[in-house]
Amino acid sequence: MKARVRLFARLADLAGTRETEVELGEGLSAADAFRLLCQRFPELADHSDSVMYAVNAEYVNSDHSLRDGDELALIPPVSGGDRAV
Amino acid sequence: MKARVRLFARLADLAGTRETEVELGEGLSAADAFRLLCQRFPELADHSDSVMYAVNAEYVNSDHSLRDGDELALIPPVSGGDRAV
Amino acid sequence: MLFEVTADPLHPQPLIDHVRKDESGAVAVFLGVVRDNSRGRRVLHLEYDAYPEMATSVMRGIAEDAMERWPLTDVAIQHRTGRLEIGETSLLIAVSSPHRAEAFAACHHLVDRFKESVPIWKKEVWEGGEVWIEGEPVERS
Amino acid sequence: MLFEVTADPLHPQPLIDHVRKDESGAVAVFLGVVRDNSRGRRVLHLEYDAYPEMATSVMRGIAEDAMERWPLTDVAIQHRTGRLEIGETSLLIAVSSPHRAEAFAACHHLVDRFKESVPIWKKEVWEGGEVWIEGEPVERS
Repeated sequence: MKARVRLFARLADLAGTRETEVELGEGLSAADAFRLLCQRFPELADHSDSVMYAVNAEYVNSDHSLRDGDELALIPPVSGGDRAV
Repeated sequence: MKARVRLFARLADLAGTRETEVELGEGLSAADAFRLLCQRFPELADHSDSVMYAVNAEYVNSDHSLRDGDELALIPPVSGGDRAV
Repeated sequence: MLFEVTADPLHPQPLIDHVRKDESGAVAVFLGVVRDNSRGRRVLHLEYDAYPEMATSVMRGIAEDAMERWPLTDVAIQHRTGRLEIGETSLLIAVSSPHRAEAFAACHHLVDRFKESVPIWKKEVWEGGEVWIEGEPVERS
Repeated sequence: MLFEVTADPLHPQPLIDHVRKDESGAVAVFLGVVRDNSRGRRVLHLEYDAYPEMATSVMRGIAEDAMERWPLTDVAIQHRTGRLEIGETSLLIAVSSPHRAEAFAACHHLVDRFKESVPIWKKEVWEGGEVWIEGEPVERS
């Protein structure tokens, strides 16, 4: 059982990749998957408070359970357009 | 002493002309000129309550005195763009 | 700033290019377009009459007021005259500013001010009739 | 409705043509354009990253909400990705409606919602440095 993981913007730069995978244990949540990724990419750990999760392109809570074949996206705070403008 | 008079939209249709002249007497106001024009173009008289006046392309009060060579415009209520939109 | 009354079709891109400056972060644009209905009647086309010299000077006045009221980078306004078909643009207003809130506020305000003060008149033509549309009389200044 | 994330330059005219219907009387358009300065620094250019599949689906969600809230005729949203120079358009939103008040209100609302929820990220590049700009974390749904 695996989930595909996509990383964007600062998180992709810190991990040095835009895409990876995690092995899914029983009832593994989005936040659990992030903690596993932090072992592989320690620079991500600083962002655990601000990261949001999407599964199959929809925002989910951090306790959302992952299923085989899911696409988990790690979403840093968004800034399209330009928040300041 | 004369003032050029410009008419627009409904008022131009009613008078059958977009431009005419009035002879200026001593201290003749914009409203006085309109009353003179109503003798020549009686259909204008119904619009004496809604007409506005501009002299030399600037809105003026109805008691504004006309001077030789002025351009008086009779301005029906405006509807550019589309007020309802 | 740019203010124009013209019988030619209106295009937003040149007006946007005109108002956008390097310090602009936002451009708000309004297009008034000819609807196929009005007051429950099917409209065939419109005709606009204008007092062009005065119209551009009133446009400049309301734009200068807006530039004083909000921190804008630029304003441009165009209105078309003559016969307009359904879907054609009668009024085009573009406002640029560093931030979006003032671009929206100023653009909306300019449309409102335009419709109550700029000497331009609309005639609606429908099957078997036509009428000059008159707004509320403006307060005399 | 039209929602797009693209690396190509954005042009308002096709988007306006897309949203305008014969019953539309007003089209409000917003352009977010690249400014030459940010937080007191001179910006050289920007780079936008996006999660395109999710971005278009979030755009559709906020547009459908707006269509329920206001009597609009149509909505279209585009955002550009990749490297953008000063003056280029990053965000384009066009809203059509029978009357102007709802076109302005919905367009402004959509820009606000866009900036807090659509998964797109901006990197500012200046002389000697660059940084990913991060908005406020969004409330988790």
